[in-house]
Amino acid sequence: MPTTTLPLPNLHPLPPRASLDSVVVRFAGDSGDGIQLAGNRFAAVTALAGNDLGTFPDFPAEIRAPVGTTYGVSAFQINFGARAIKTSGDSPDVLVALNPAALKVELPRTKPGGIVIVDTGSFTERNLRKAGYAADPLADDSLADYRIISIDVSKLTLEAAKPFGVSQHDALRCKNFWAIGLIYWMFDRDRASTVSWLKKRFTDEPIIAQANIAALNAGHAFGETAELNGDLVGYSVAAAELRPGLYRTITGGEALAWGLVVGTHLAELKLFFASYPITPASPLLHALARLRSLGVTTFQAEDEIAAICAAIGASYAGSLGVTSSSGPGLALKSEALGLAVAAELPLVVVNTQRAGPSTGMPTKTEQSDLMQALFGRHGESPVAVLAARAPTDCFETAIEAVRIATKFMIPVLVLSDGYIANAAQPWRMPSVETMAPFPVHFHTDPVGFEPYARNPETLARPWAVPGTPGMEHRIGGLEKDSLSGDISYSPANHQQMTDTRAAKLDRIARDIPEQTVEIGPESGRLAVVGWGSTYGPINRAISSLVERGCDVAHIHLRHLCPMPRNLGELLSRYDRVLVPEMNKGQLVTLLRAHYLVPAEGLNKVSGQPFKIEEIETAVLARLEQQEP
Amino acid sequence: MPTTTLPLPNLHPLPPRASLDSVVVRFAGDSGDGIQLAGNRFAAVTALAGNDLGTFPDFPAEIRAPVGTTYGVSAFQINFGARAIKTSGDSPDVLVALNPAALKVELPRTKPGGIVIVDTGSFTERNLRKAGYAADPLADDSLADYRIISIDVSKLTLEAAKPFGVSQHDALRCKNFWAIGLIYWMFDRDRASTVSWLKKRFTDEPIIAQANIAALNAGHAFGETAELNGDLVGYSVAAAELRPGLYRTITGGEALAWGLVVGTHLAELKLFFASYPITPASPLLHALARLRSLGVTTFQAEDEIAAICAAIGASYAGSLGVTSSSGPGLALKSEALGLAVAAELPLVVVNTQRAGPSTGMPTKTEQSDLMQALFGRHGESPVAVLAARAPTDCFETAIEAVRIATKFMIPVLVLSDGYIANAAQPWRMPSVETMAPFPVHFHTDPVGFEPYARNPETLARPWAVPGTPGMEHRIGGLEKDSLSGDISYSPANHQQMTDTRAAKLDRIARDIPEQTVEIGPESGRLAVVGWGSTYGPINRAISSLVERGCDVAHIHLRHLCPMPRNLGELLSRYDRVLVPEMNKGQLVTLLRAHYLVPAEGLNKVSGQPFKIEEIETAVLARLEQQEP
Amino acid sequence: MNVVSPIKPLTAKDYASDQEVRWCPGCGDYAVLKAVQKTLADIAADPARTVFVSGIGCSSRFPYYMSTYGFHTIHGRAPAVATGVKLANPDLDVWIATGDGDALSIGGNHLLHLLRRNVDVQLLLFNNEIYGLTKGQYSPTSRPGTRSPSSPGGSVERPVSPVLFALGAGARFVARSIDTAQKHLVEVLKQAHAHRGASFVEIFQNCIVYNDEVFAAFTEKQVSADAQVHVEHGKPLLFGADRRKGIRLVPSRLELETVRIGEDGVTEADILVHDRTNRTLATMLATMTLPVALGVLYCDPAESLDAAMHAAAGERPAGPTASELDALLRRGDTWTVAG
Amino acid sequence: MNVVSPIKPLTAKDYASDQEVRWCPGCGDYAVLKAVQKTLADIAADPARTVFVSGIGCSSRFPYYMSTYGFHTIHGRAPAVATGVKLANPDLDVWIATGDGDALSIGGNHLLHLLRRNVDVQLLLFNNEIYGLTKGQYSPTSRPGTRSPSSPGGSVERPVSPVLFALGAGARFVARSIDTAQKHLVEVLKQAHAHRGASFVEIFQNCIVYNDEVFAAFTEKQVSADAQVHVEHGKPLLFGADRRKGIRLVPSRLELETVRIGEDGVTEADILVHDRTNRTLATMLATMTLPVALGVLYCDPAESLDAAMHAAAGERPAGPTASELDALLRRGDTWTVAG
Ligand SMILES: Cc1ncc(C[n+]2csc(CCOP(=O)(O)OP(=O)(O)O)c2C)c(N)n1
Ligand SMILES: Cc1ncc(C[n+]2csc(CCOP(=O)(O)OP(=O)(O)O)c2C)c(N)n1
Ligand code: SF4
Ligand code: SF4
Ligand SMILES: [Mg+2]
Ligand SMILES: [Mg+2]
Repeated sequence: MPTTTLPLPNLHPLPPRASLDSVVVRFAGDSGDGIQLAGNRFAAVTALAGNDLGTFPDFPAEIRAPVGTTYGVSAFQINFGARAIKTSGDSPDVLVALNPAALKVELPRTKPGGIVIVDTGSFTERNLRKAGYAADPLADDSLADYRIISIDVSKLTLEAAKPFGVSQHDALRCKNFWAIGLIYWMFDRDRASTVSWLKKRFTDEPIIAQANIAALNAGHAFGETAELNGDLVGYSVAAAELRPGLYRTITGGEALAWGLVVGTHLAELKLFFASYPITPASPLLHALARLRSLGVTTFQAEDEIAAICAAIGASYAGSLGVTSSSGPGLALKSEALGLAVAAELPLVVVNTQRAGPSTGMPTKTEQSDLMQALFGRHGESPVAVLAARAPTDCFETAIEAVRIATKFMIPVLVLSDGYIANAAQPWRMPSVETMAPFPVHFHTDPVGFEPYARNPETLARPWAVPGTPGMEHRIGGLEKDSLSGDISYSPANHQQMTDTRAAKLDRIARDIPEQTVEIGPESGRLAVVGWGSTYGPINRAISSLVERGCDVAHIHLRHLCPMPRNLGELLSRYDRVLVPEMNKGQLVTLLRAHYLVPAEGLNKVSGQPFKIEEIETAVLARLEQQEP
Repeated sequence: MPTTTLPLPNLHPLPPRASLDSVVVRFAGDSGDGIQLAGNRFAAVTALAGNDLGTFPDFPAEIRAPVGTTYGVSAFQINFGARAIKTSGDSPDVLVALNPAALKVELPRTKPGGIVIVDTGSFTERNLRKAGYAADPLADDSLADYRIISIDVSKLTLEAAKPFGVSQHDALRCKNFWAIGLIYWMFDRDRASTVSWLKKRFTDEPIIAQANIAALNAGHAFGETAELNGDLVGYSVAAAELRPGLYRTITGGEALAWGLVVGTHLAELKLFFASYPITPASPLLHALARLRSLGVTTFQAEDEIAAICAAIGASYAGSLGVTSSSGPGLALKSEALGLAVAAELPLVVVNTQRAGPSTGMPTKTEQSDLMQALFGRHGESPVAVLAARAPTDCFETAIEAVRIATKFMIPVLVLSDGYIANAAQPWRMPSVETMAPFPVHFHTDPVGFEPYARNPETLARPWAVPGTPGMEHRIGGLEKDSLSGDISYSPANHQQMTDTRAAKLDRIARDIPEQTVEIGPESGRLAVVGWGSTYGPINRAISSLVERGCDVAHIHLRHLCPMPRNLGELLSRYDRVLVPEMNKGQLVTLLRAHYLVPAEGLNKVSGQPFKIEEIETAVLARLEQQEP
Repeated sequence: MNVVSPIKPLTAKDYASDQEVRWCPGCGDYAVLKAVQKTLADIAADPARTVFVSGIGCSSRFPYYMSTYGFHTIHGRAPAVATGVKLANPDLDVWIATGDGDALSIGGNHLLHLLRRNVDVQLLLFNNEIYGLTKGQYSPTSRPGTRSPSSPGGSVERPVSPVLFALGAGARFVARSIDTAQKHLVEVLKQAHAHRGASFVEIFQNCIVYNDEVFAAFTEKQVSADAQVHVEHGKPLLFGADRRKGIRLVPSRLELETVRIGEDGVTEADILVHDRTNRTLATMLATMTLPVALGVLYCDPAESLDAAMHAAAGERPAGPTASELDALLRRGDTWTVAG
Repeated sequence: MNVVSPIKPLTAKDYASDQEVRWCPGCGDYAVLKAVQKTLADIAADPARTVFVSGIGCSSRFPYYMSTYGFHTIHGRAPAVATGVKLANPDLDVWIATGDGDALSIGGNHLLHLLRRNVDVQLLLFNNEIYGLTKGQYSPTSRPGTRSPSSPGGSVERPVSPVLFALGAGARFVARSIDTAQKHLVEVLKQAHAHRGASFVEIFQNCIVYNDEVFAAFTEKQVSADAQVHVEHGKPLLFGADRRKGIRLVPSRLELETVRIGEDGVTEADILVHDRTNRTLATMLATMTLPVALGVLYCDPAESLDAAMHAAAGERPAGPTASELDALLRRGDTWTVAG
């Protein structure tokens, strides 16, 4: 297995730089320290250097907690490497802690033996107390398990920035660039693009730009000097073998937004997006609000109910109505979603899951809304459900949702989560010009028009929009005659309509691809089945186990309802099925019910993504149990 | 098998009256014809005569549809007999149709060969047209399959009522009593109690009372005369063997109301009931609103969300908060229900199911909200779920809900449905004086008080209510520290709290009775598993099949979440499991997922209850398939 | 489906759908239906561009009876659905039919936001002061003491005034009429339709089954002349059979009072002239209980949300082109991985 | 848990919980917290009988910082939860802490019904004209043109006025104050507490992070004297550093205008005297943008819902007895089946 651990025992290696396959670096400091900004810059140069990467910002729940407190710690993690990167990394190999609170919060997750760079300048008594340290941890041996690099970053930054005449306050705010300067040196990154970025960002404040550049350079120079002294060691991480093409980094939130825009473009529809802000779903609203110039309409509704209702109204009027929220908001949309089912209008509902129940932990991730997505409505009220597995995958998932919604005249629920929404990945951009369109054809022929007559293949009813002469008709949430759409209380008609709404899912199942195996054998001792953002850790874990010769496969579902038509048969080919989920066992319940396979759950509900290691351990345990 | 078919071939039997085991009679007419009133009177005297019975009113969806239309038909069905009656009957043996629309709507469900009494006086051309008849059905042979008894009820009623000086309009409104007068004669019922009821009801209008009494007597006399002529035949239905005691008839709505009142009494709490009107849940609100003098507080909220929130607020303040709705309203309560789960407060939520999705068919019954009850919330948000099987069973189910909610500090969802809510059964009233109380003890001791410390047996947290000195504390929907209840974002704490909330269900499972078999063997070839209002038809069907020697058992669940702890083992003792449900297969999904039994669904989603015969047929088919 | 020939002008009847009307015989809703159909004929509305959106309630059955497009949505949410319809296609002429329960109980929030956002639709609130469809429970507009299945001892809640609520929410057009006052109602509906922005019309509607005659004190023929004042912009607020009664301002108490011309030295000059652009006056008129003020109490147009959004978006008839989208995806930091 | 000795009077500090306050440094919420703690001390509130209920938002974190009972519920629903609390136990003193988004966006309907029903609670609306907690999107009170993550081109919606909304909803106590105006705010809160029924208090609260200085035009020291008029019942509506400015009614236009005593023949007698029981005046004052009217704009008590329900239910301290329940079950037609 390729190791992600720095070769630490060798503290003073000689050039050439030790080469690493992949590294996890975590920047942490106070929310006011500009951690996210610095982290994103490091990610940008790392991408330019040709590494594959995954990043995850870890904001505090508080907007701006008092300086120096543990609940005000902001962190940014990046996993980059010379190989395919599927997650933002388990435990950091390198931690940069710009204050005591950051050290306090982040140290426990850092890999034992990892490098920890601390800004001693911030280790004042007051800050130590705020962080909840009884004594200065740098002064005792409580950090013996780590390779601590103590630097007075504050002082060195002040010195570097001073020449430009910035205030002490502004100078200190350059600390983040000093720190990444050092990390740039450590991983041999080029500063040029960051320098021009800083100039552009602070066009109106050139002094601030210069101070930051000076800090960046100073941090870098510090590394060079320390290396000469033998105090520090630099590494090199070779470029990954990525598919050739044009790349950018993208978060799940952006990818979803763009996927929706491209999807409606391919459907030749207008996009009407209605939403009410909620963590962690708001980035989608924000991204789409910026696209008004492309003809996207965004509507910030008074609540989630109004948002879905406005989206339904827009779909009724001939746009593609899309709405988005997180768990509590999805709960509120339940009733209206049933209306969309009854009205048989296309609709896309995005749910960016967070830790529940109730308000739960809004900034933490979870996969606990699958059951709600499938069953969170009264009556027999089937909708299609898709889940995105990674930030870049949000793009394709969104397009697939638009395609299904418009082809089958059905609401489609897309599940993302707080992790995916905020995490970033390099993305090889597709060319929209070359994507296959799936245009919607509104019904415009009055002859023989019946609002609930159906396309025999898809069971979709005709979409006849207000404004079209001769198509005037009435629809609603009461049960409708299976042809005319008039109100009907007939028992046989209700049975037929209920069966038809359910049968749409079967038609979708015929339309979607068969389930494939991500990695590993097509039959064997163990299948690990996942959905959503567990993709990264599961795939990394199974990849390395397969490399080690284990008889285990990874199957990952995008289509959760309907499920791919071959899934039952596929699962029956394995002796055992293990289903890791960040919930108490939701997909596993469905697999057992549908296919009567004795699938077993591997569940974690801590608000944190799975670690690769946790999955490896669980898989190995299953494989061992089966040995004769 | 005891037959419920009238011995029709023998049209002119001689006295003594032919004795029947059970009969289904259906009264039908225009909504203005007083069908429900008359039906209820017949039910009352039938109960007094010692029969067991089940009734079901079938209201039109329209408030008061134009006279004479098919959608304005109101019907009342009663099934009564000398044996235990479990349903309001499959197909009527006797239909009373007071106008052409009633004949049109009701004839198709009447048993072929059944008696159909029609009021020819209402068969005017206008009424025939309104009912959608091209020609008078009495004039051709389209009714040959039935024993039609044509009587000009209108004219005979007018004549009977005339002497009392009532207006023609008022006289005609006595038609319903003329009709039941005839039915009283047919089944040998005593008129005295109805006469005194009429006098009491119309104390202020003695003339109306007299006119109705005259009509009742006239109908009865008509029967006697016709019998002498050999034109009509009377039957006798012997008294059933009912457990000795004091009886009344009760609808599911009333039984639920009284169960909640008695339950809170046993818990020594005040009942705070908040609801928003919705069909078919409103009867509960209405019943409780009448009990203000008993200290019940009812609050008609502005919507379903406010209703559940007010109930939560009341529970927080130390009452038992109860809220009630039907499917669309339950959907709206989803988010707030999650708050009750997180706050760990007792709460009872009653859901009277109706046909969905969306507005669906509000006056028709269905069992399609089970999945919503279990999973209709974001996050991992477990609640207990119970279902009532029959009108009288609502009483006990409500008490059990109160018991679980208060003992385990958890929301409990009670499922009823439109059929149960409106259907009536004789009820042997318990004595509240002798019922075992389960008093709640509020926490009042400040020493060492922690809002989320737990009772080790039930995992309930202490209920410390505002107003209690020294217990001041804060709770909310954010994740809480497992002891102090303070906000906590700790991963380990969230895992622990999630596990604990789930574990409460396991503790409830230990607390509730083991599942028993209603009828049939404890192991064997086929178990038919039901929940809710399918109890009646399933039980009748399996009873008669068992009598006929079939190897089949009936298992009926009250506790749907958690399920009884022995259920998996019990089901594994049968070769096959069949699950009849008025939905597309919800319980069957759960049984398959929980126990990996190859349970099979028998599903009907037409807004109509199962017929006994449909279940018999399905069971026989399964039993035959298995023959070698 | 109704194919309507565009050649000869449509009559009120042409706006009726083929569905049988299913309200209780004698229900005030019939009269409102008639008035709306007449209004559409008078304004020569294009059925293809006309949409009726409703919630749930007796009154919300309205769309089924119109030969236009119609959407019978869910309880309380018609304003939200209608907002989506209008924003997606501002060319449509959108009407909302709703009841006092639908609009003011469960739907109060959406109504507030529809009015404040000033979405260009006409909202007809059928106020019968009761929940008709669910069999007669008291509603948020029911008077204190209303006996109903859910308030057998009489309700103890204070009712909301629909027009005061609308004014408080920032509505720019607020009017009031009566189901059976056909001429008046049609006139008010036409003005509502002419107003660009959210037009709020409260219609006193008699529920013959559950709340019969609740408005009789001012709608009955014998009393109507003295119990109603029909407001008209720029005209004095006169009423009474002989039109000698009038409304006067008492500045010292900031109150309105009813006076009689010729008595106590009152002349026509003392009578307030209706100014429909004055919100304070509208509020005072709305508060008056006898006589009841009917007509357009307030009308002071402001830019509607649909117009503002359209203006902000600029002219963009079609969606983005593929190349615009490719440019979007490629915005910001990008890098090339060579083959 | 806070055991409070009832012997010596509590100070403001005693109403602070042991939780670290987690608002942004400089947030106006700190000032409101301080004022509320001071108010409770001044009225000698019993922490055991005091309950703070809130929804979700920065402001809705309020209950955690009070040493009383507290319930941090869900977004927009605090009025509904509080109604349940108060009706279940009318002896409790119930306060609601809510934001402009919580109360007026998602929660508008519950606020309407809390006010119209006149439930005896105090509702403090922290109006910062922004959604703070979700990182700064515009809210229903944001001014047109507000640039925010969800309105990068400036919002195009017309805002709602909290106090006009409250008046339209039928509130019987409507007041306004400013986060940092400690003395004024405490005084207003005391009056709100003294009022039996729903007391609505809008507090202009500065969100230093997402909407800094949005109220500066009338809250800044340099301008406040001229930009604020502090209304007091029975006192003339005077303001300005020298208190020579005043508010006068223009009866012909039914409008208020600002005048200067001594100029244009204006005397003190021309200045309107505040009558807090006059809803029309309150509405006009609420509409005024400069100066901004602060203090108790309206107070005209009516029976509260809790009092009315209590009165209707009669005295019934305990629940029903078993024999009462047995009688209930046996009411109506019954029959005996003999053994
Ligand atoms: C979510 C939901 N809650 C409750 C209902 C039941 N319901 C239907 S209409 C109605 C009230 C109708 O009153 P109103 O709006 O005044 O209309 P009216 O029937 O009086 O015209 C209610 C409570 C429903 N259909 N959906
Ligand atoms: C059902 C639901 N929808 C959305 C949210 C997200 N949310 C939390 S607070 C808030 C708005 C807060 O604004 P405001 O009430 O003005 O409070 P402030 O933070 O400004 O004090 C929103 C949209 C939520 N928590 N729950
Ligand atoms: S119940 Fe009332 S409002 Fe409804 S249709 Fe009948 S009369 Fe009209
Ligand atoms: S975001 Fe604004 S309102 Fe929220 S705590 Fe910070 S300053 Fe206060
Ligand atoms: Mg109504
Ligand atoms: Mg705010």
